[in-house]
Amino acid sequence: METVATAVEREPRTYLNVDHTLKSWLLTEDHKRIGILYLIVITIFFAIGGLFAALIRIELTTPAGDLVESSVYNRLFTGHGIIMVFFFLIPSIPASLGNFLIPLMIGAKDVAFPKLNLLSWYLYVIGGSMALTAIIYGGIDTGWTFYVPFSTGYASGMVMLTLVGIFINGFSSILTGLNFMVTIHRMRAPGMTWFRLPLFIWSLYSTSLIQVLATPVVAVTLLLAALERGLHIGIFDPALGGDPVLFQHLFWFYSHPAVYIMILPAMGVTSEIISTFSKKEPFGYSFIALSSLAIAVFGFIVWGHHLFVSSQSVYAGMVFSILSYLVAIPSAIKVFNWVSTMYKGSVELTTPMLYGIGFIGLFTIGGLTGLFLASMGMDVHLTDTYFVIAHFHYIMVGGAIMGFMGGLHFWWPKITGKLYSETWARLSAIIIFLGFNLTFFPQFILGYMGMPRRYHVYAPEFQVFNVLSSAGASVLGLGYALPLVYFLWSIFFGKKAPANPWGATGLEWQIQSPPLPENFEITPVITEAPYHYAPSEEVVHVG
Amino acid sequence: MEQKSIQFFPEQASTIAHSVDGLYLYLVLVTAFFSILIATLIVIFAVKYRRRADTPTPKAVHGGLWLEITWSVIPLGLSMVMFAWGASIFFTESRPPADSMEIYVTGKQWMWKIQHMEGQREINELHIPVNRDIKLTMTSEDVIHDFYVPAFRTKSDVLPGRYTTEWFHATKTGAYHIFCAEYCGTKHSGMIGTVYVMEPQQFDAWLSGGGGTGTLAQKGEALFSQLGCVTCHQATADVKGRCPNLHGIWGRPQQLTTGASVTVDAGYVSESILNPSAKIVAGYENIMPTFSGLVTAEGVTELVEYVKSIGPAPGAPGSAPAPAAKGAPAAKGAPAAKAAPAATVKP
Amino acid sequence: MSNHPDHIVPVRVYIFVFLALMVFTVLTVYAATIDLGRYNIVLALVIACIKASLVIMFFMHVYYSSKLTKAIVIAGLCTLMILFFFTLTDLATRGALQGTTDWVGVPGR
Amino acid sequence: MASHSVTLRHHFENAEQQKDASTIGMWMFLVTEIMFFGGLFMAYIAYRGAYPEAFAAGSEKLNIVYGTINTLVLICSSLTMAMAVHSAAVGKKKMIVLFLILTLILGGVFLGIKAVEYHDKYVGHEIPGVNFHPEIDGHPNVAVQNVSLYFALYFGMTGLHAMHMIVGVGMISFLIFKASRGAYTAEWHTPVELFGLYWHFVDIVWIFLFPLLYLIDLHQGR
Repeated sequence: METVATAVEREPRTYLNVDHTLKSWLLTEDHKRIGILYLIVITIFFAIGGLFAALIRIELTTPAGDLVESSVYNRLFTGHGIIMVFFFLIPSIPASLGNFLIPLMIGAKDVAFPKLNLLSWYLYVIGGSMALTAIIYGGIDTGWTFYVPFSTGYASGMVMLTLVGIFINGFSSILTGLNFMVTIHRMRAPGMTWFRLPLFIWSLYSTSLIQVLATPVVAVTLLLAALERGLHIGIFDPALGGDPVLFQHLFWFYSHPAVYIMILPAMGVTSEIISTFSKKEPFGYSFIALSSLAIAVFGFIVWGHHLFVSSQSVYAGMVFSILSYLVAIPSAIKVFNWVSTMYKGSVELTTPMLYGIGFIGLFTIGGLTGLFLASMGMDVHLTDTYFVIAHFHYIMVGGAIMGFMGGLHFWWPKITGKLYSETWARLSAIIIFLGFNLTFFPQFILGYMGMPRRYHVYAPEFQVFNVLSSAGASVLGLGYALPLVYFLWSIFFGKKAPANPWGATGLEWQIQSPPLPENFEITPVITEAPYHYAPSEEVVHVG
Repeated sequence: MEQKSIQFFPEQASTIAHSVDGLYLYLVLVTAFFSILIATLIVIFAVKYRRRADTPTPKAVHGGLWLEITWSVIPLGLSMVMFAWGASIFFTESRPPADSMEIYVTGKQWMWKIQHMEGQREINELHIPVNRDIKLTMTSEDVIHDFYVPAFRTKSDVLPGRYTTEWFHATKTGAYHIFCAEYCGTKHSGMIGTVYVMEPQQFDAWLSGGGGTGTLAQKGEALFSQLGCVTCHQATADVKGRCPNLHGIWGRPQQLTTGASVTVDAGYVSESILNPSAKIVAGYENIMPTFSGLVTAEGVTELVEYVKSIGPAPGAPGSAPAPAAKGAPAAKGAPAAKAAPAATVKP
Repeated sequence: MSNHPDHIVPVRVYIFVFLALMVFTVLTVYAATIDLGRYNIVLALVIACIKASLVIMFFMHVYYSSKLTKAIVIAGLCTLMILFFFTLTDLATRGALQGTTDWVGVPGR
Repeated sequence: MASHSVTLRHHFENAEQQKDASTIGMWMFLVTEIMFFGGLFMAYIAYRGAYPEAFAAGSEKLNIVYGTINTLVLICSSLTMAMAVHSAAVGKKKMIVLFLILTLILGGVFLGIKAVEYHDKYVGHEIPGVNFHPEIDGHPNVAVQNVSLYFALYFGMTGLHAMHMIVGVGMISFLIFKASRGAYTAEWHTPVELFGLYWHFVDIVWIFLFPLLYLIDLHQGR
């Protein structure tokens, strides 16, 4: 990694240059190195998932199925779904940025169980390679939701290998969540009370809560589906009296909280970025913190809005519909508080801030379109159409990936000790923002016109918007390619990063970048609230 | 569908289409309002409070409880309107009116098989009269499908092992898309069709024109004897055979050996055909063989219609000396005379 | 109870809890032989819950351990109840309005 | 508490923080296990509600004596495990090994009985998917398919439980090996304690499995 050997003595000891052997990387117990290992594998999976997305968009420029056959198209969108959901979005922020930053931000030397942390990475790699082998051997055509009885009786391809791969990957998520919760509970620096924690830690704590409580249910559900497909013991087989809707209940019991696993860390990153680049304490700190927890808790009682039309009873539908609106309130509180933080701040539009603002705008649209789908009468028309595709891409790409990119840019100097080039980064942020909107906004209109999702061949009147969407996808693809270039460039040729390039107040910015292997020479003692920009006596009290 | 200018809305061809579009408009307005509000605020603050060399460090702002409450209560209020409006639409959508015209739909991997009461069979096409409540009773032979007509704004999953219903009241004639909206395999995007909404006269002409070999109930009766059901279940009311008599049992509670009672409906009759040992009528043994594998989904619907059409026993209350099968749906325009010779139907 | 991390639980407590569990096991088997109709399952679950809480409280020292441990146990059980309760709101009332009932058997299979 | 003999990991401030962290970590792991079994219990509730007679018919084929003995065996193993943790806490190294061996034996007995039961099921053609045709004559209102649901759940739940037992037996042997070398002192016996939590959890799962699977409608007489 380092250039000239002689330079090593002059350089301070960091977690990067303390040891260069491959073994030191592959058997490391240092949370920072494990965070980087995750970052590398996550980027690979993001590239693969993005490739599938590109192929899908190319195919959908024409109503007829003329690029690939239907069976291949089904494998494309299944591959895109599985890779993006299970192997990119869920581990992206918690496992890479979370692993790297949680001990730094709470003043700890490492996470609570370092060996378990390394095991989680290996489980993630093993699960990922199993799913990848299934895809290389032709992929599967079940869709990322594995609905029964299709996935257990009629699907083709190595479905069981994929199911077991996701099952193993699920344990990586569970153990990471467990590790973070124990770390945050028991390893905070002296004086770091709960309400002195940075908001990023609050959002990761809520994420870990969901990871620990929800993931096991989908683990057992996918295991049952694999057993039913392999051994023909019909748990969900309607011919034996099994209930396919029970599978949907157990699947969505996890998969809805899973979307909060994806968005909560991005919210945490945005709280940090907005506060740093407005040079102001976040407005309503405790409201933002508690709404993270509220989202995590409410996230468990709303999954039924995925089943409105799947012969779920009307009464259950009503219960789930009204509760789905409750879960929207904390998100609204967060958005309003972020914007109020910028009020009377001193705003600096660096790249992370661009991603932060982009996140707020797109997440607002994504969240509000979710309210369409929570209303039962509207959902009957809109579910399983491109409206749903647009909604969750606004949340996941507009929200989670914007947050991930923002966090990556914000903490890049701390992780690598190098500065990336601001101009290129701002350019790619704007390209991503424009490309994203051009890709997914037309899909709202497609959805209301009734174009169903997962369609290889579609009616001719939908073509106009599909062409717009495919055009946007190419711009988005370019936008995502740029960071790869200038980040790699910055590792080798970037300027040396100071300890605190952005003037932020977090604990992680008080130490050298890249940090020491043991993070802090002496464990810091916390005496005042976080985000301490202005002297504490000049505080304005609003009614 | 002729190629019109760019559409943003599917046609409004059913009664609930207007209210669904109204709710859509309300939701779009709320979304547009808040998105624009947030976007403009961000741009204003980003420009107005941009960091200049001389700006002092901004002071921290605490408190603001009332502000937080207002921007929690207002979104909650708006949401409850969305919930109530959506729930009311869903409520009307999930309760088919009693007198609606019944049509059976069977989803099979990558085609829609439709059976009219008058015996017409269609693949991937559905002819219905305009301004009439139509109720679809749907089931699937393999995986989960979803019968979705964007122009009517209705969709409902079609599950194997269960009947699900969907109803609509077409208000505009024309041809509209049918899509399968639940991923069901390779030709999922090919499992499409067309709904032809026709004037009542046209519909009747079409109905009688089709080479119908008797109503669904009559086909059911033919199948009833062909499969040998008639040997046990005598159509005549008086003989108490080894099997429960099917006279007039439709809609009435049936006492089971476990003491529980179940009302005779499409689900119970289908289950008794495909899986007889699941529910045994009180006073009878579990001797009926299973017919699953021997009868297709259309056959099951025909038998269900036949059981529905067997009138109560002549002496039994409520029975009328019906010349034609009592339960045969007298679709308004269906010429009753066309029924098959009375002999086979006389109870 | 004190938050002393390593509270030594006296042996007699273990013996007492052990005997209680034995008695409850015999009780639940015996209770199953009496016909209480629908309440058989309720009684069986009540006894099982008592036995489980005995094991949790005394064998697993939760009675003596920190509030955080108790909170974790409660959080787990509440999530489980959420799963059961909300799934049953659907399963118990399915088809109540549309009048469609489940049936066993798929034609042609 | 003298911490010189405790192997303190570098990132912990003191031994108490390390022990507290590992106890909480273990409890969170047990919560994930609760949810893991919870998915199966949900399927059980759903299907027992839908097909009560089929579950009664299926449950009739199980051997109550084996089930009861297994429950008593597991409760005894819970006691011996608790005593092992107790003797570790008071520093009686010999007793730790004794009680762990007792727990191992009881675990083995449980798995042995389970193996016998599974064999009986195999002989009685009660394993779904493997030419499944159990004799359920006494019950009129029962479809064979629904009984296969019962047995699918039976094998799912008890199979998963048995796997947890096998993992437990494996870990006990490791603990016995370490304890016999005197690794666990009064100051540091966290592995024994954490394994105790795991073992008691597995016992609790069986406490619920036994009545739910074996004791359905016993009153109709076998």
